[in-house]
Parts: sequence; C-alpha cells; structure tokens
Amino acid sequence: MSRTIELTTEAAKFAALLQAWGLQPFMIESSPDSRSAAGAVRFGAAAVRAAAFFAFWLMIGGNDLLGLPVGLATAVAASFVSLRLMPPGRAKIRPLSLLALTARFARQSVISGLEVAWRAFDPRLPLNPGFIAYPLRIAPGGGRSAFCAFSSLLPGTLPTGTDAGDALLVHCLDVSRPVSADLAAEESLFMRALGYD
Amino acid sequence: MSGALDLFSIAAISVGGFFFLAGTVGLLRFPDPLCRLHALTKVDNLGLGFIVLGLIARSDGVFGALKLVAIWALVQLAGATSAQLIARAIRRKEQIGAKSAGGSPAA
Amino acid sequence: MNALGAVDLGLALLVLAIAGWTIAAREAFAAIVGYVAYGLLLSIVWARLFAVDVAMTEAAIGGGVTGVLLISAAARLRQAQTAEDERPTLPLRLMAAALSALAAIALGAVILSLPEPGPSLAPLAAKNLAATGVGNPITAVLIAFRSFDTLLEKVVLLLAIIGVWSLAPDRYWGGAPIAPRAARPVGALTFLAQLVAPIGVVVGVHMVWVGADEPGGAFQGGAILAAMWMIVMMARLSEAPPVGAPWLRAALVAGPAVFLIAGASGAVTSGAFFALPQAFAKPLILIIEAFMTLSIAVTLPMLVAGPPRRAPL
Amino acid sequence: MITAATLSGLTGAILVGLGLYGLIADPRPLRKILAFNILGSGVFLVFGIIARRGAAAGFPADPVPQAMVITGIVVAFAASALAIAILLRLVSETGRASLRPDTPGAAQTPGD
Repeated sequence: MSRTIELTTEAAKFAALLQAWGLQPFMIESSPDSRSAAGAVRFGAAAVRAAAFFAFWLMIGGNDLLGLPVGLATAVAASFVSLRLMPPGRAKIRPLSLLALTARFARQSVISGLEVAWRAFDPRLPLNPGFIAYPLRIAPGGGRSAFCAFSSLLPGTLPTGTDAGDALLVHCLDVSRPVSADLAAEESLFMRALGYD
Repeated sequence: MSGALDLFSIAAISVGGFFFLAGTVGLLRFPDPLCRLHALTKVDNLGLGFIVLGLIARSDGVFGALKLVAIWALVQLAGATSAQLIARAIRRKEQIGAKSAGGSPAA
Repeated sequence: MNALGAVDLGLALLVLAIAGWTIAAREAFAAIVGYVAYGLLLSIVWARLFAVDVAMTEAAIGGGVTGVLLISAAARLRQAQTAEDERPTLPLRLMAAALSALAAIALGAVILSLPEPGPSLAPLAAKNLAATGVGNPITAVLIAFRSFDTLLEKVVLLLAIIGVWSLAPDRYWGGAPIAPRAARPVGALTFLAQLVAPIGVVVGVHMVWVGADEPGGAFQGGAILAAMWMIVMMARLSEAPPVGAPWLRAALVAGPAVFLIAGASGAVTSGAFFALPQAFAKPLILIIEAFMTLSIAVTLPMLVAGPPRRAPL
Repeated sequence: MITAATLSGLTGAILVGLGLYGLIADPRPLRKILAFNILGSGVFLVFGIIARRGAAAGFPADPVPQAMVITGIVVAFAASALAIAILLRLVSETGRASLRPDTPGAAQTPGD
C-alpha cells in the first residue's frame, strides 16, 4: 500500500519534471495535492528559468569560454531571485497561439500607430479622448498584469488601472473606435496563448 | 553587404524616424497629459521597433541581432510600466479633483 | 561644421538648457525630473568623449539612483515649505550671478589655453596594462594603479552609510529604514519587478565580468544590481533590512575588507602595500571586483533608503 | 576651430557657473543639493576633456582621469545621500526646510 503511494508520488514528480522541462517553459502548472510534486515543480521551474537566463547570458556575453562558469552561477542566482519574486504559476505557453498573438500585436501596432501619427499631423487635431470601462475576464494576478502591460503597448489604448470592480479603465484617443471589441479579441488570444483560460 | 539588405535597413530606420517624429509632434500638440502619454510611449516604441528591425539587418551575427531584440523588449517593458503608472497617477489626481469639485469621477 | 559637430553643439546646448531649467524651475519635482534628464544627456556627452565607462556610471548613478533619492526626498519634503522671504534680495542675486559667471569664464579661459598636446598618463597605463592581465585600462587604473583612491572611495561610501544611519532617532536605532516604495502594491510595478530584476542580475554580473576587458566594471554592474533591488523594494516585494542585520553589515564591508586584505597580503608577499603578485594579478582583480560589486549593490540602496524609520523588532 | 572635446569642456565650465549660482542664490536646501550636483558634474566634464585630450597609446582617452571621475560620481552620490538624510532629519525636528538658524517669524538679517 505504502509502496503504491510512493510510486504514485514518484510518478507525479516525474511527470511534473517532464512537463517542466519539455512543454512549458518559464511558468508551469502547480499541483497542490502532493508536496513533493510541488517541490519537483519548483525544481523544474527553477531549471527552466535558469536555462533561460543562461541563454540570455550567452546572448549578451557571446562566445567567451572563460565566462561560462560565471554565467552558469549567475543564471542560478537569477533563477533564485526570479522564483522568490514570482513563484511558479499556473500559466503555460502555447506556441502556436503565442505566434498568433505576436502577429496580431505587430499588425495592430502598425495600424494604430499610423492612426495616432495621422491624428498628430492633422491640422484639425481630430481627437475624441475619453475613458471606457472594459470588464476584464482574466483573473487578478500575474496574468492580468501581463495583459495590462501588453495592451498598454498598443497605440490608442492606455490602461489606467481598475475601478472598484474588475473593470479596466482604459483611456483612448478616440472613444468612438471599437476599443472594447479589440480588447476582447486580444484578451481571448492572450489567455489562450498563455494558458489562462 | 548586399544592396537589398542595405535598402531594407535604410527604409526601416526611416520609418522608425517617421514614427519618432509623429510621437514628438503628438507630444507637443495633444491637449492633455493622458493624450500626450499615448504619443510619447506608444508611437515612439513603434519607432524604436522599426529602427531595431533596420539595425538587425546590419548586425553582425545572431547574437548581435538577439541583443538588439532584447534591448527593444526591455524598452517596451519599461515603456509599458511607466505609461501605466503615470496614467494611473493622472487619473487618480483627476478623480480627486472631480470629487472635490462635486462632479462624478470619469469612468 | 560637419553633421557630428552639429550634433555635439546641439547636445551641449540641450545639456545647458536642462541644467538651467533644473536651477530655475519653481517646483521641486519639476527640477528633479529635469535633473534626471540632465544626467542621461550628460552620459551621451561622456560617450561622445569616448569615456564609455564614465557614461555608464553617470547614467546609472548620476541619473538613475540619484533621481530616486531626490524624488523620494521631495515627496517627504512636500509639506515643509521654505518661506519665500528667504530668497536673497535682487542685488545679492546679481552678485551671485556675476561671481558664477566669473568662475565659468575663468574656467573656460583655462580650458581654451590648455597645452597642446595635452599631458597624458595613457602611455604609462598602456605599458603596465599587460602586467595586470586585464584588458580594460580603466579597471586596471581603478583596482591596480590607483588602488588607494578606489579603496578610500569605498571607505567614503561606508562613512556615508554610518553618517546616514547616525541620523536615526534613538528609538529607531537597530530598526529598518523604509525604502522608497509605492503606497500600495501596483500590478504594473510588481510585474516589472518580477520580470526585470532577474534579468538585471544577469546584466549586472555580466557587466562586472566583461569590465575586466571592456567597458564596465564593479561600479556600473553594482549600480545595476542596486537598481534591481530598489525596483523590487519599490514594488513592495521586499523590505529594507534592519540596519543591525549581520549579513547586511558583512555585505557592506566585504568590498573594502577584501581590498584591504589583498593590499596587506601584497605588503607581505611582494614587499609593498597593494603590490599584487603578477602571476595572480587578474584573478585577484576579479575577486576584488566581485566583492566591491556586492558592497556597492548593497550600499547604494541603503543610502537611498536613509536612516532607520522603524523600531527594531 | 573648437573640437568636440573643447566644446564639452566649455559646457562643463558653464555648468560650474550655473551650479554655483544655484548653490548661492536658491534658499531651498533640496535645490542647493541639486545645484551642487550640477556643479560637480561640470567639474567632472572639465576633467573628462583632460582625459580626452590625453588620448594616446591607442586609447581614445587617458584612463587615469576617467577612473577618477567614476569614483567621483560615486562619492558625489554618497555626499548627496548624506546631505538629504541630514535635511530630512532637520525637517522632522523643526518642521521647516530651511537653513536659517533663527525661528520663523523672527526679524531677518539682510545679507544672511
């Protein structure tokens, strides 16, 4: 009996480790039922993040052989800092949806960037600024912050924090544009790409 | 370097310069701080994106290109955060002003 | 005048205009924002003088960390206003202006009459660079050729910390300072800190590591690490430690202590204080730099956080 | 012909003048600290052109003055931090951000 339990925990551990290494870079699903599995998740997240930071070191450091041990130690330290500040969450990345999100981001950036540029250059200064309240579906926490940061990069919309409820107060240069619909489309895509749905 | 690549690089950097110019014009012409924030943080970031794109074409090797992308990403992150913080501060200030004037806060 | 000359002239005028604005602005907050912009522009001037190491230090410390220090001070000073009648009278201000103009003109005249070609220690530094094993002449000067300056400068930082802490009221002694931070947790700031702080750790260490051979070093890398800790505290993800914490004190003195030990061991092995044995010069310099980085990364945020403002637990 | 280095040096000289004026003429202590920092950066810039003029031996600038400017920037920051801590303590003791030794309301002496 006890042996079976042991095996199950081991299996959960292994599965969590595999998941962490293979499919879900950066953030991974935590399983609250087993403490050791949670530990494995943590270890897995640490390993994935350390690998990411080491890759970053290689990128900025280039091909300096002597620096590799230093880079490795730094990557471990950075992933320790990262885990302290941001414990492994329940997000998981879906590469295809992420690609779609990136494509939409690029297209929207250029389109609305051109639009803001046109408004700036137009002698009549055609602005219709104001706030709209957009009810957020994504739960409070890291995912919501990430989405707010994402939407604040798109020209035309500027999240200014939430009101008393869960509505995001967005400042727009032109309130007559379909801002809410755009935001809803982006939020769906964002939630799918990062596994918040 | 091939001519086509140079041409692409020149074009992308020029487009980036255009967006920076538009952002600056917006910064000077838009009527209130929140609108000016739009011009400053977003259109400028778009300009930076195009300039980075143009420079990637001229970068030496993959590492140089990735470094440029990392710079762009960090500037985006900083821009997103500061835009939200400033916008938040302005809205709260306006709300307090509206409340003390007896009006309802903008929503 | 070529294009680059025009850029230089424009840059100089911009720096002067912003400095003037910083002096003249009515609001303290506006003046400080001006000062931060001034620090960043100044770092471009430094880059134009081919002093990349100085440019990085100026941007990180002159612009960034000093900016946080000043803004948090201005926020706490908002209530305490200086009476308008303390402004000097017009004749006095005119005299001050005349004196300042005289100083500037005299300095300008000196600059225009500097000998041509300028005297330089660069050949001397170049000749001895190989002995240190490092490739960045500025790191060599800081740690090897003028090590006393650098050591004393580290001691000055320690003295400043002691001075700042000494200003705590008795009841708070041994307690923790309150670092500048958001009034309540803000999602955007938390997100930034969570994402940027670990990346900043990698960048900061990288900057120290390459500082041996390229622009960078303990000051620049340490300032970046310090900034990361400050961002984390600003986002309220971490608190400033109590000033009595042993690890904090160890980290504060680690840099100067290791530096001193290296110097003293030089006195024993090579017969002169700070005579680093040539075979180990580069590893020794790197070890000293590592501990200096740690001390700078801890000292700068603690200087910004100020004296303890909480009773010890 | 004024070179880029000389231009920066002259900029530094004017910055010293601006900072000196602010340091003397502005009564507000925080602004004095700001002005002091501008004065200091002007001095560093003058030092910087001495480094640039000392370009030799394959270095674009003399490394010795550069290294000293780096330590200088850090020391200037430490001095500012100490000054601000003293100022904040002064304010918490007296309630006023003022360097005037007399109490508020007392007759002021001209030329103080």
